Amino acid sequence: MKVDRRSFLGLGLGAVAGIAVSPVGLKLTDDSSIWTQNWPWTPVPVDGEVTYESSVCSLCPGSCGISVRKIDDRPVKIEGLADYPVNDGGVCLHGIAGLQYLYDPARIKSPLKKNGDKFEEISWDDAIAIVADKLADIRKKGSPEKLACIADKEQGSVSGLFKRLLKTFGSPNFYTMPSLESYLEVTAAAMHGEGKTIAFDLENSDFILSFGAGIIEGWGSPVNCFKANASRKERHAKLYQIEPRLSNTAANADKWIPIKPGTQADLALGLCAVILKNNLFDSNATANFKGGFHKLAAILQKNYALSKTAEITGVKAVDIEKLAILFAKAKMPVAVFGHGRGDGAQSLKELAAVHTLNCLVGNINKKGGTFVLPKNEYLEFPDESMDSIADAGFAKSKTGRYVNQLIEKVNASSQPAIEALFVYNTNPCYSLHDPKSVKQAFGKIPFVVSFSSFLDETAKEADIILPSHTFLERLEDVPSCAGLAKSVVGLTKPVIEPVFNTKNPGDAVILIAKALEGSIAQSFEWEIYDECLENITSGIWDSLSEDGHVVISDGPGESTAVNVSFLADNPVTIQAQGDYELTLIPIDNMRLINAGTTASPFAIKTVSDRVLKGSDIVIEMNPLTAKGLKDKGFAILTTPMGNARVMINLNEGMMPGVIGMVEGLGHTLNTKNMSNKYVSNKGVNINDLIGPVIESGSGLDAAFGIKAKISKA
Amino acid sequence: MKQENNKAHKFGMVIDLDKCTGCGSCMVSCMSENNVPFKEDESNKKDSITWMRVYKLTNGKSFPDTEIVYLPRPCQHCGGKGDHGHSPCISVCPATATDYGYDTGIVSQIYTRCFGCRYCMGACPYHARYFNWWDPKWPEGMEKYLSPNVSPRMRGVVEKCSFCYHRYQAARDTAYYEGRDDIEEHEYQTACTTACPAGAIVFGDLNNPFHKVHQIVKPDPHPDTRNKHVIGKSRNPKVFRLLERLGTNPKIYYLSEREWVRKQGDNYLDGEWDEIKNHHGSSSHG
Amino acid sequence: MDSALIPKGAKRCSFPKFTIGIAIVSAVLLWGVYAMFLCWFKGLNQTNMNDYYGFALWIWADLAVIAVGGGAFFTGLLRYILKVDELKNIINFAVIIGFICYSSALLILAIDIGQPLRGWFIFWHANVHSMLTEVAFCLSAYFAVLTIEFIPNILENRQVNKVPFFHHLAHNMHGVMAVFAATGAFLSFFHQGSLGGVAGVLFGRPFAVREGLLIWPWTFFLFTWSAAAFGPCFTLLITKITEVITGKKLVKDNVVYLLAKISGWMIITYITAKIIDTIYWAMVTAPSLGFTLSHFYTDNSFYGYWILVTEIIICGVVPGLILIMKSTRENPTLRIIAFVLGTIGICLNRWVMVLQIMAVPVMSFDTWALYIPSWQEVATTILPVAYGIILIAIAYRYLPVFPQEKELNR
Amino acid sequence: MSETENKTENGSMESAGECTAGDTKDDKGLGLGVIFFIVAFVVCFLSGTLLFPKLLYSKKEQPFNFDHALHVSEAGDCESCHSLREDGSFLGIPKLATCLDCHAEDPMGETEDEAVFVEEYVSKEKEIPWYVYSRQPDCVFFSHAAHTEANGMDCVTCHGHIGESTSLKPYEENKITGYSRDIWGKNIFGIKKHSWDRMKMDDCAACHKKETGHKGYCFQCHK
Repeated sequence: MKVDRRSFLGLGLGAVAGIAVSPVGLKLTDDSSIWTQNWPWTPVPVDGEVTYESSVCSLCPGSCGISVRKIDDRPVKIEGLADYPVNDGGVCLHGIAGLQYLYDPARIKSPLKKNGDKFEEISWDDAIAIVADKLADIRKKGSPEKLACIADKEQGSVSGLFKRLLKTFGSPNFYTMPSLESYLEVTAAAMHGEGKTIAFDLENSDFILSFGAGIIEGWGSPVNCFKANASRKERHAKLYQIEPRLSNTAANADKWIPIKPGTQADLALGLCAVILKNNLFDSNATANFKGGFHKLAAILQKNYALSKTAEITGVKAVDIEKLAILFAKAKMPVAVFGHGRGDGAQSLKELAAVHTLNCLVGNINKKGGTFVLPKNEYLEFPDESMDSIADAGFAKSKTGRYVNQLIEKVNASSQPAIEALFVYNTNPCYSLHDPKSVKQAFGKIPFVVSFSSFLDETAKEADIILPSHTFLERLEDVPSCAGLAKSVVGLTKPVIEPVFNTKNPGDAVILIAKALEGSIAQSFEWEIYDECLENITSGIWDSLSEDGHVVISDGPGESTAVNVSFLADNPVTIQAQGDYELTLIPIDNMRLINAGTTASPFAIKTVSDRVLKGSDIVIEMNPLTAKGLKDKGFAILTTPMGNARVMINLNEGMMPGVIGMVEGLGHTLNTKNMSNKYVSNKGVNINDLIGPVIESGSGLDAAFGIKAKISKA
Repeated sequence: MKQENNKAHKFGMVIDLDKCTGCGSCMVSCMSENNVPFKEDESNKKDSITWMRVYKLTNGKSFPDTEIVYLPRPCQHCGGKGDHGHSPCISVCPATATDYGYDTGIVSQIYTRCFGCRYCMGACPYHARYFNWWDPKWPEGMEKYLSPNVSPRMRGVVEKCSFCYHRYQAARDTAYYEGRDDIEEHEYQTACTTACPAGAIVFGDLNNPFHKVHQIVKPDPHPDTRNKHVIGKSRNPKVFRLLERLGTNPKIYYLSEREWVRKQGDNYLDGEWDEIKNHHGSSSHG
Repeated sequence: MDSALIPKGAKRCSFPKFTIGIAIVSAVLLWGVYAMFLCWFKGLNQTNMNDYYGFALWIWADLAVIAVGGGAFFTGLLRYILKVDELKNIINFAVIIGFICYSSALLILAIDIGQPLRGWFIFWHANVHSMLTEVAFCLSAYFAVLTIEFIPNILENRQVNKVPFFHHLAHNMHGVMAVFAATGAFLSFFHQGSLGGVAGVLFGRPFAVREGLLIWPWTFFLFTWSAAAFGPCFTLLITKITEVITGKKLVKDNVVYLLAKISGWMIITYITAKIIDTIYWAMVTAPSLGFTLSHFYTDNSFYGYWILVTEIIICGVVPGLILIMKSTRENPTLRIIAFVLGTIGICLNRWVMVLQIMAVPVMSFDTWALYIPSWQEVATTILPVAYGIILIAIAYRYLPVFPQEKELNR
Repeated sequence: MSETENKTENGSMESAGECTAGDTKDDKGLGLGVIFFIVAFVVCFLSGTLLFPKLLYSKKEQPFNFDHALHVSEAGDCESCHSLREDGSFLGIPKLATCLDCHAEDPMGETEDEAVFVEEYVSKEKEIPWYVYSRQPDCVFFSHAAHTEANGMDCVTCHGHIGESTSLKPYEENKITGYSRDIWGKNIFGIKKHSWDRMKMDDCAACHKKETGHKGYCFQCHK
């Protein structure tokens, strides 16, 4: 057979035609497109039965009820829990993004021990043993008071267990980080007596006069405040917002009253002066005043005359007068204090001055006003057994009044003022002013134990990390704080098996106590934390475990005395540190968290590019202040504490002379081995640029801002 | 099949801008509900996928008369000119990867059909459509929170708000199971609506007079006397739609007491606003 | 082997010289190919496009090459249907340029889509309402026509033509070319038009939207007309460049004058229509939607009124006038200036109709968006240019592209 | 490549001259060409039709055999195991817990499959990794309730007579797409005789078109 060109042509054409008529082409074309529709690297979530579990979010003091939607037993979505007394179905973005914390790349996956500048994984048994040995040593040396603990809050069983451990160990050095609740208690203590707290009935008030309280910026219990604010329209209630910046609250308010930073106390006192002068106060209420009401009145008339107040605050005299009258004549007025989220630095002068307004118009313990309530105490711990070391140590006075003083003392003394420190659920190395000095103090404390879930700024300073379950993995009582008109205790329940080798912090404390033996171990007789919780909440456990929450008190209490002695001593107003021309103040942004926790990747994603651009933080200033600096240009911001490269956002909503920088950025949740690059190394931590300013008399860090200058980068 | 003969729904939304606090819950709820991915840097908002985006509007006045307002913008689910279902995006998609559900009024987007030509994005004046420039990636383990109700997207396709259609499907499944013909108002609510802590978003069937959204919007079923392409103009003087004059006929309505806010909903020639601002969907022939 | 392939009697540069030239251009081509593979394997994150600029450099390049490739269909139409016989002397080259332009356009589209393996959905799941569907169908069909039109020229290669089958095939194909030219003209009318329609139907984009006739917005007709007008300009420009590079006269002046004249009149009629369209849009269409002309041309650093003036007057009216007047048309310098301006003008028009549309904010609180292409986009956009140069070089070297070459270079 | 070289490679120098010459030779060449054409066509067509599916699909055995017929006779009907949940969603392949409603820790019956079931899954509390013949891509939302509850369709229309089978056929997985062969259908040309022979979108659309007059909107079946 002769094979020629045509044969080849035939062969080729035949092959092509054969393949073309066969299903190969059609099938491969179809299948290759189906392949792109199901790329193996694109995850396919597993389907299954849908179930819901209710729990309580404890990311912030707001304590909202949540409903966790699970599919095939995997939590897939967090939503607000309908009919929950705090949030009634609403929920904030951080709570919704809660599942991202569960799988956060910066989560600590097992107990860690610091070795040089690295952490290495150890077992729980070893970790507890190391901690117990160290503590036993301290006790042996006879200075048990040198064990300190910094927790996020006073309330709740886990804080209770820490306190109990310290007490039976022999240390009074239990500290909490500043929070709205702590300020409410400080204010209540100064004006109504110890053991009390203050709540605001925003849902019912018809005139809310907010002294910079970011009612929709995360102040108090955020979702509760959102709801109260949203209901204003229907109730025809007014909101007047006093602060230097057109915040979201100011924008949403009926009126924004711009004021020079740090002069809210003066305006409040000026308003008091007008009310007194015009006899607009409630004389029944003032009958309860003690501690020098007349002295105070005299000071007000002398120091806070209209024109003088106007000069100090930058608010026009007529406006002050009008405002005072409007406030005093409202049916259910309430003056709200705790500027920003109320968890940053505050001065007692401001807190007391604003609250005096409430007292003057007689809204204490009245609907739509403020409630003076007993502290939320629902836990019944059995009596501790104390040995002599414990008794002696616990009887000593605290090393410092507040965390700030503790840090100061540790840094000041050459011998270790504190031998061992527990840090639970808080991040002082990020959220206190001048974190550098906090880290320095941590460095001087020989043994730091962190109970953090994440490798945050403070955990990185620890010698041992005993990682906690996140709120989605553990059982815990969550008392609502933060100025809520009702006291609610919620129950956080595990909605998923622990993802990593972590523990409930309560269990960690019990294990440490047991390892310490003797009277300490005797005070912790529970096998596990869950048993302890049931035991110490026995009074409310049934309804707590069944309904997921208990409302402890609801509505106003009885009338109460008002002590104005702090103000009657004519305290000075705190001034911003430094002598630059401008004032730097923090901005609260609901989409960021400024307490210990870092915002989730989703939350960071929602942050505007006029707040964070790439890794650059954007500061706000009035165009009048800019002096040649351009919008979206770069500049160097300098304060007495340091400087930072910033991007400029020229914002007409900013008072001239004031610079605003957002709180909650500049986290560094990264080490060589693990990092959450979605939220880390973005922007600047404003606390690095502000130093503490201690208010005499109260001992509070009251630095509302700091003097600053800005120059072209 | 009987359920397909039911009277058509027209799902829509009214957002109270005076209640909106700009908190971002709607955005995160949406991302979490719909398996929206995230990446290391999301500060370039021009390539950041947020089906629901909250814009910040200002009145442009200087201190201290400045005012700001937040405007949440999901997909507007346009009905197109004359509300015939030819929304700007649907009519341009060459591969029928997006279509108009005439039974719901919802504009779909099918990721597996889309081949990524992005014509729909060019067509949408609201920038409600987003392209997957990257493959979605979750940190190790985090893919466990993904919901099977919404298919994760692959790179190279367009995605957008679906009015949480899977929730509609789920509600209908329950109704079928219980032998009901239709679903109740509360059974189908979008993730942004239920998440809004201020209760600023109201969602429901614009065609159903018993639904709250209908009662607030009071949509005019007749063409606007000034522009025959516009159907469903609100008869509530405080309610407006975005770019209504283009004839896109969105199903997202906005509510504000403030005139400057309403004015920013559309573009006007000099002096035109004063003439138009009191023109609302007429009730005379309604 | 090289010399055996060169058309009989034609002089070509030495093979090494040719190879070096091709190698240099190939390097650029490979750069583009590398960028193309980056885009295919890593995705479109390789570009600087974003959600505002979903259409950007590539789509512009696509529209531009198709517009300048319009010389092929229009010259074909004139040559085969309207029997303007002189144009047989440039038709081959016009077809080659068209072939390059259209194959490039298809290639760019294949890179531009996010899911290239699903590209066939445009045919299989076609949405008849979409202008892009019309584009895809007509573009592919016309590319097939161009290939058919190109084949006879390839078959005329000295060696290929020795095969009787190919010889006869080439001959017979020439005979039926009028049918294909007619088909091509018809298809071109639609896809050039639908490319214009792509912008004109965007009723959400007041900068783009136009009223029109039935389902076709005015841009539909303007695009077809402008491609027909400026396409020959580009053909003549490339012819001139080829003449300069080869150092030979390839097409007789009378042919050039004729095509230039036709192009000139087409430009003048087009630009008149374009001016009317612009005025109507600026005075009626846009204001009815609440927009003034200044909204589109101010408040930004790039898209000023200059772009409108440049497109319409400098690169539209001016080349049109040059080409319709005999004295200026027959002045070599002015003629080349007209070709260059015309080519810039049509490209600028396509730029405006793609990128400025994306840049203009529509919502009152939105902002202007500007965009700078990434190197990958630039490289893949230069790729077709390099490919075009190589194909023209090879075609010129081995195919009898210019029938008058021998006569002119005796 | 030049013409001469071409022929040299064809291995027939003698035919080189003949080939371009006379008509008769041409005919002969053409005849050979036709034969080659036919042979190549048949070979390619058959390999595309018969061999290609073998390459495209890989056979996978189920964890153990499952006797549908037996279970139907014992348990009642399909819905006994493949039921709808109370929210109207479809349970799909039941989990181990459902099996254990009837099965105990001890094997029921003597079969080897029962032994595997008990040893490998029941005692280890492991879910059985069934291959699902009808598994659709992730982008598909299919409402069983809409079909069975609201419109009274039976299982057979889509799933065929699997309920009458006593053994499970091998699962054939498409190596490119990862999906079961049953989606495209056993017939490589995609030709179907019964409504359950294929489960592609076109099949859904055709039925919808027939039953409702409209093939349906995208979101009806996509998520």
